Amino acid sequence: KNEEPKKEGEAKKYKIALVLPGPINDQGWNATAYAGLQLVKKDLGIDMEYIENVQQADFEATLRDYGEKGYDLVFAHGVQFTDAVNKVAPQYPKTFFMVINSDQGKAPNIGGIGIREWEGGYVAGTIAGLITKTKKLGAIGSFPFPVIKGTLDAFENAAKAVDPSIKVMKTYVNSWEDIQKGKETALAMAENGADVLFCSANQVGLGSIEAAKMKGVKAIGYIAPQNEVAPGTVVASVLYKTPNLFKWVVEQFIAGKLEPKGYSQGWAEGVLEMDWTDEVPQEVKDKVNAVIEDLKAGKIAPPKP
Amino acid sequence: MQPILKMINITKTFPGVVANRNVNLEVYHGEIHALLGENGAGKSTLMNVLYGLYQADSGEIYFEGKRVNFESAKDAIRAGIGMIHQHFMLIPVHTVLDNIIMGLPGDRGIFYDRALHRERVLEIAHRYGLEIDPDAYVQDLSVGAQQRVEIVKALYRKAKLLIMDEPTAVLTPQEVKELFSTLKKLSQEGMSIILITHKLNEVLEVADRVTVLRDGQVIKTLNTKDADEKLLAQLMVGREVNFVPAKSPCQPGPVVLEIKDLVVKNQRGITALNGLSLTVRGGEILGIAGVDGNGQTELAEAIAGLIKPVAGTILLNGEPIVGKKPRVITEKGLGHIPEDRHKRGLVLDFTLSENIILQSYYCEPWCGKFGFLNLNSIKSMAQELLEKYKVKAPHSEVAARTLSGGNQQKVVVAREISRRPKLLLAVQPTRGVDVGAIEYIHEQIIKERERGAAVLLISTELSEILALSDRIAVIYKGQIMGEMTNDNPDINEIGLMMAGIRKKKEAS
Amino acid sequence: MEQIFTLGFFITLLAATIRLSVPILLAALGGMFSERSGVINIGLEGMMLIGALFGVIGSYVTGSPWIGILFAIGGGILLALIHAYMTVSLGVDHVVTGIAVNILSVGLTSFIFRAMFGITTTPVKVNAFKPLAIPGLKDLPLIGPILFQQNILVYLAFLLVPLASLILYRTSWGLAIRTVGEHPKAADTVGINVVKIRYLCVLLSGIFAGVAGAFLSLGQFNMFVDNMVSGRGFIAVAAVIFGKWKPSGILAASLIFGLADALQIRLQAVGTGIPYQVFLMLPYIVTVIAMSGLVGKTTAPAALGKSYEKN
Amino acid sequence: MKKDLLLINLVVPILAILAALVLGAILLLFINVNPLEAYSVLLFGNLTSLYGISEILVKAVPIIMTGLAFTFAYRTGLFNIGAEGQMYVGAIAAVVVGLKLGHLSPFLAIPLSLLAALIAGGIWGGIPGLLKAVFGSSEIIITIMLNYVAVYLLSYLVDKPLREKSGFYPQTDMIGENAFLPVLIPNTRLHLGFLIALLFVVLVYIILWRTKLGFELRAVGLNLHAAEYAGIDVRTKMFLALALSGALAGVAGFTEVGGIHHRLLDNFSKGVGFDGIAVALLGQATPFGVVLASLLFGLLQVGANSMQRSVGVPANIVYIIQGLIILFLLGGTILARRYQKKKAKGVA
Ligand SMILES: Nc1ncnc2c1ncn2[C@@H]1O[C@H](COP(=O)(O)OP(=O)(O)OP(=O)(O)O)[C@@H](O)[C@H]1O
Ligand SMILES: Nc1ncnc2c1ncn2[C@@H]1O[C@H](COP(=O)(O)OP(=O)(O)OP(=O)(O)O)[C@@H](O)[C@H]1O
Ligand SMILES: [Mg+2]
Ligand SMILES: [Mg+2]
Repeated sequence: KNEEPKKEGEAKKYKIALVLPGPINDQGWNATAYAGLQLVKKDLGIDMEYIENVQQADFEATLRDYGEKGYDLVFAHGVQFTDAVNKVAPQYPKTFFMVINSDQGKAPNIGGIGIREWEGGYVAGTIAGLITKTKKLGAIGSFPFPVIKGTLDAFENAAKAVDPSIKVMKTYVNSWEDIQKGKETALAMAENGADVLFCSANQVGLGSIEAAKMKGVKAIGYIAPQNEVAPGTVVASVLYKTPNLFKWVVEQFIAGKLEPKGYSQGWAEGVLEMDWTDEVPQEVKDKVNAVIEDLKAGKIAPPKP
Repeated sequence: MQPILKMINITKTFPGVVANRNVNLEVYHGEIHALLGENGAGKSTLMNVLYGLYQADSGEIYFEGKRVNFESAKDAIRAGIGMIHQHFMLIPVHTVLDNIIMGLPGDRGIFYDRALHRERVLEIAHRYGLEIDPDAYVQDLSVGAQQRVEIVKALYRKAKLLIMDEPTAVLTPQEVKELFSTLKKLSQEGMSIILITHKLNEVLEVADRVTVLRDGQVIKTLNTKDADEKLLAQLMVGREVNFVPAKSPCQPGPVVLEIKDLVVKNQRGITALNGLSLTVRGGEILGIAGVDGNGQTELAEAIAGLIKPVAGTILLNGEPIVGKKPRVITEKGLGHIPEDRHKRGLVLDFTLSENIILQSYYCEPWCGKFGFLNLNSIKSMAQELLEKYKVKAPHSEVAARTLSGGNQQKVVVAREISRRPKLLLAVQPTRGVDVGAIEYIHEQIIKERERGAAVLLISTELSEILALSDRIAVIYKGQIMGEMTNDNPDINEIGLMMAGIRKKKEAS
Repeated sequence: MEQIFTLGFFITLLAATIRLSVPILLAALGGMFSERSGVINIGLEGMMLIGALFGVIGSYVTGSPWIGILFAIGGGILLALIHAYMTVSLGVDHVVTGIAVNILSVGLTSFIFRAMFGITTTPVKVNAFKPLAIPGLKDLPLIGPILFQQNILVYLAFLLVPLASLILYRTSWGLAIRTVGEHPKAADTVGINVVKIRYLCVLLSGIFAGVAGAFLSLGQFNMFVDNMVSGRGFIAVAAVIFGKWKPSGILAASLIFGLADALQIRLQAVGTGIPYQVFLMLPYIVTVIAMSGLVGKTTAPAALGKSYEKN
Repeated sequence: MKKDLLLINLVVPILAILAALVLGAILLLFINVNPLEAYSVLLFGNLTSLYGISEILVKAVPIIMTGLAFTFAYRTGLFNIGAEGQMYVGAIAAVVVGLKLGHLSPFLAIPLSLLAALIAGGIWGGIPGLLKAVFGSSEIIITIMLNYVAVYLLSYLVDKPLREKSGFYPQTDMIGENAFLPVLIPNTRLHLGFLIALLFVVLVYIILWRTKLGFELRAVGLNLHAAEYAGIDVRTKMFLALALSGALAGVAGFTEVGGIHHRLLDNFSKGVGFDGIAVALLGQATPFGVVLASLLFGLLQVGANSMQRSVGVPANIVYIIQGLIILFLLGGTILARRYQKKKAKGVA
């Protein structure tokens, strides 16, 4: 069993750490986690520690170090930490390890929590399907990791649900940071007829938005609020409220309610949110909102792996 | 008359070596002043100091009456000093014109007016009879032509004082004559010339005065009309010199090396050997005379298997060796003192013992069954050899780089001779080593002959050929121009053959 | 599949080739000067990265991308000075120095960026270069709107090729550079200041690489992101050798890299069923093949990588 | 003379590291971090516990191997910039063997996967070697290019044919437990790979300085023309040197997957190939020097993580300090030599 909850007044004594696989200014995955850390500090008054840019070879050592120092809760920010956590956690029963994006937990002290990213991709695909004129869409991913692939597949499924004749070009760039490659890939898609672009690859996405701007086609922002990156080009952003997710976990933990199982959150839990611009007509918004309601109600199936 | 140059009390040291010690030198307008001295006497160093390439530790230099302090060659050039270095300072991949104008400021801003330069270069070349092609690439030129480029390069910079560091080492006697007449013409026009050489006869022939250096110090400055070869040699070396080593009469044995109609192309595809034939017998020394660049390098490399001939045969003890790998040829009994000890003969950063086993490292007892080196026996053998061949070195485990040129050469000679070769191929065996070492190396070569080995001696130093050979052949443009025995040979005829002029056919 | 190889496809392919080759071309031209003078510069990657950042900082502070370029040049010079001091003045191995410069630059850019802009989830945007249409040419049918509406740095990069040729082969500087790279001692004897020339050439490579970096951050984008150069500096090093240390060869090499990259992106986007990694490998495999069969042996400047100690 | 060696080998490195740290300290002060605190963690934090020390060694293992790889080629006068790629293909081969034969006895499974890594790395290094020998192509370019090819090859393999059975993450399944490199000290990650790396250090030393092959390789590296004159087949030796160099780098892949990850992942151990170049040159291209320099790198990299964790120093400062240490070490050595020369001259 977990530790008993401490008294309210002692809440600030919790030692919580965040282990990040990349730099905190990657404008994406790691940056949102860092924002979560700040939110926890602001709303809960808890100082979380973090370590960024941890290489695969150092996962185990890093987690072990926190266990050794008696941390209460350690966030491992990415499913790639699963192996390392499984190895380390049994030796440090007093520490609860939370793997982000994992859907599995293991008693007594491993939990997983993920955003159902495919739900984000699905909504983006719905929007794209509704506003495309050429019936061609472009979707760019970083690596064919399950989450990314699922997101791209959901994007395609959603667009086809709007209109089965829609074609989706999917491409992986093998990078989180090669912004020029993102741009060129998006340009190639636009030149090949795509008129709405979507990208799930951190900084690379900025490249695809730039390309959309150049080609006068539309883009859908993803994860961060990107409507302002290119007004008129980015018609809407699917926001990740990842910070909320961290806050939720920490709250659950303090309340002693955090269980060693897999949690997943999406539209229903308010971790995903829409950020519209005026570029999108109300009728489209209505249709998309209906899809979001379906997702919340669990009426739409995730893409097959 | 006021001297154009006065160097006063120049001292220049390198770590561990005093290259120049309180040297005084005066050169007058229109004078040809020879600088004479053994290897390592400090001649090049003194000139490099004058030319601004080295900074003297102490001393003063006055040029045209003014105290000067050249911080770089640029200053010296600007003041009117030109220098032609012992090793040519030309860029092989540049054209002649580029080699001449490099370092000059642009004509319009940073741009060169090449047409104008070309014209001026040709004009100077014609005026002094220095035939050059401005558009040729230096890598395609003969050594003599390269030297003409060097001279034009200096003249083009309006030099008033021209330094020439051993300019004749690479020329035919005829080319030397031409060069000297050019120099005389220049001096008559008021140019001052400092001429560095080891060759006493040249000093007497062309110079007005001569300064002799020994161990970094000036021994004497004298007028050439007051000097003769014997005196100069004595001043230079500090003792009487034995010009000709003693050797017993020749007793030739069976043919060891036979070369027939050998054709070799060099790296750039130019024919370097053009149907060359020769034979060498056991117990004799065949000397190949000739001006550098007439195929000597290619001949040696072809025998050693380092380049593959296009046609012809080479028989070593009756066995064909064309197309065989260097190792195979070495094992068949070739000992090879290569032309350039730094390029081929030594791995400068290897220890002396590693250099000594360079040709035999893979053999028993140096190398055991499983490819492991037997360091102890290598070391003791090396130590022994160094002592036997009087190599001046602290011990066998120092890098070859730390030895003087002469001692480096002794290491090469020791290695090749100690393998008791059937054919000793000695190419420029004493190039750039001092008199003591020369005497020693010559002795060793003669010893090999006496042991019964065949010796093929390739040298551009005619005096060396004359001193050692039993027979002399002259190489010119990749062919043997003629052959003669070495009893009272006609030096003039050899000189003509070196220049490509054939008088009589076949001697033997 | 068959409908993709249309005229339009080739024109857009060409345009993408140009954009992708520009940063490589710029950096490689700089690298060429450095190597022609005898100094190996494997630190181009780091110099580009710092150029990308400093360009953004310059534009951020002053609002002018042109001043951004000046900053980028300054950043490139900063790292180049380190490289020059180590290699030319001290004679340290050129390759390690270059690697150290790269490591240093990764840390330095990230540090400076965070210190200046903090940690954000959306990028800091600055004024960047706008496409510049060339009057007349831009109205050419088909190709006009695509080829002649690039930003000014693109035109500049291509103009630098003949300019570099001119400098290298027609001027006193160029002759001095080539002489120093072939035979520093000979250069010394004709009064060429070897140290000065090498410093200048290394600095020149810093300047070019800085501009190449700014081309990414200010020409292609209006922002800096960590590690945005993503290996293009190493490709530039390869382009110098591939291009046989000649401006025209480097132009060709850069275009080949650009083309291979543009092509793989397009083929991937079309969706062929071939694993996408195969396309990503394409530019590199092309180089290996070209280097072995077609280009074959290249002769580097004779004194490349060798330090020169005067006395 | 002894004193001079001491200056170059001990005093200079210490001063160089100090100088780099002082510059880094300025940056630390700038972001309100106490440099003394940060540095005590960076340099000594991990030396106080067995676990910390073992982590340093663990970190050093692949760097030692890539450092040896660079050294080996460098001694033959060649620049192998491709250790990164060779390491990846070595890892691929080791994992394939580990997957297929991981159920065999460890005495078979481990040597076989080591062998596979050696061969695969050898092939990857042999390609530039062959091209160099046949066409004279620049090994620098070819090895750089093959790094990228290896990265994408690895990415493809874990994406498609070797993807784990669940098909979830782009990684392979765990290799058989018998192919795991045994842990040397309980409760640490220090694995057999460390001893294997040390074995290769000795092996490389012996090959280079005690065997005929090493004699030949070094002769080629120091003077190609003299080597040719000595009857050494220069081209074959160049090929061999790059192939063996690649094989050594392949071992780095083997130790990483066998000792740490136990499976193949995209982009594992990024940058180790380049670390290898730096340690080789810092270690003056001697096997023993490589070990020392790798330990320094291991200490810095593990210390950097600790420093981040306990003092909150961002990772980028570590890069800066690492870059500065390399520059100061190399530059400092030369300045010290010059100083000695000047002194010697003063005496003469
Ligand atoms: N760069 C140097 N470093 C150290 N010692 C040097 C250097 N150059 C010359 N020396 C030494 O200084 C002394 C004088 O050399 P220098 O080259 O001036 O002789 P030289 O009279 O020109 O001989 P040679 O006839 O062989 O050309 C020699 O002992 C030589 O080894
Ligand atoms: N004692 C020394 N210490 C350091 N370097 C030296 C020393 N003696 C000679 N050298 C360097 O080694 C080189 C070879 O020396 P040396 O002149 O004896 O050989 P060499 O074959 O006659 O050369 P060259 O053909 O230039 O006359 C010279 O260029 C000189 O710079
Ligand atoms: Mg001399
Ligand atoms: Mg000499």
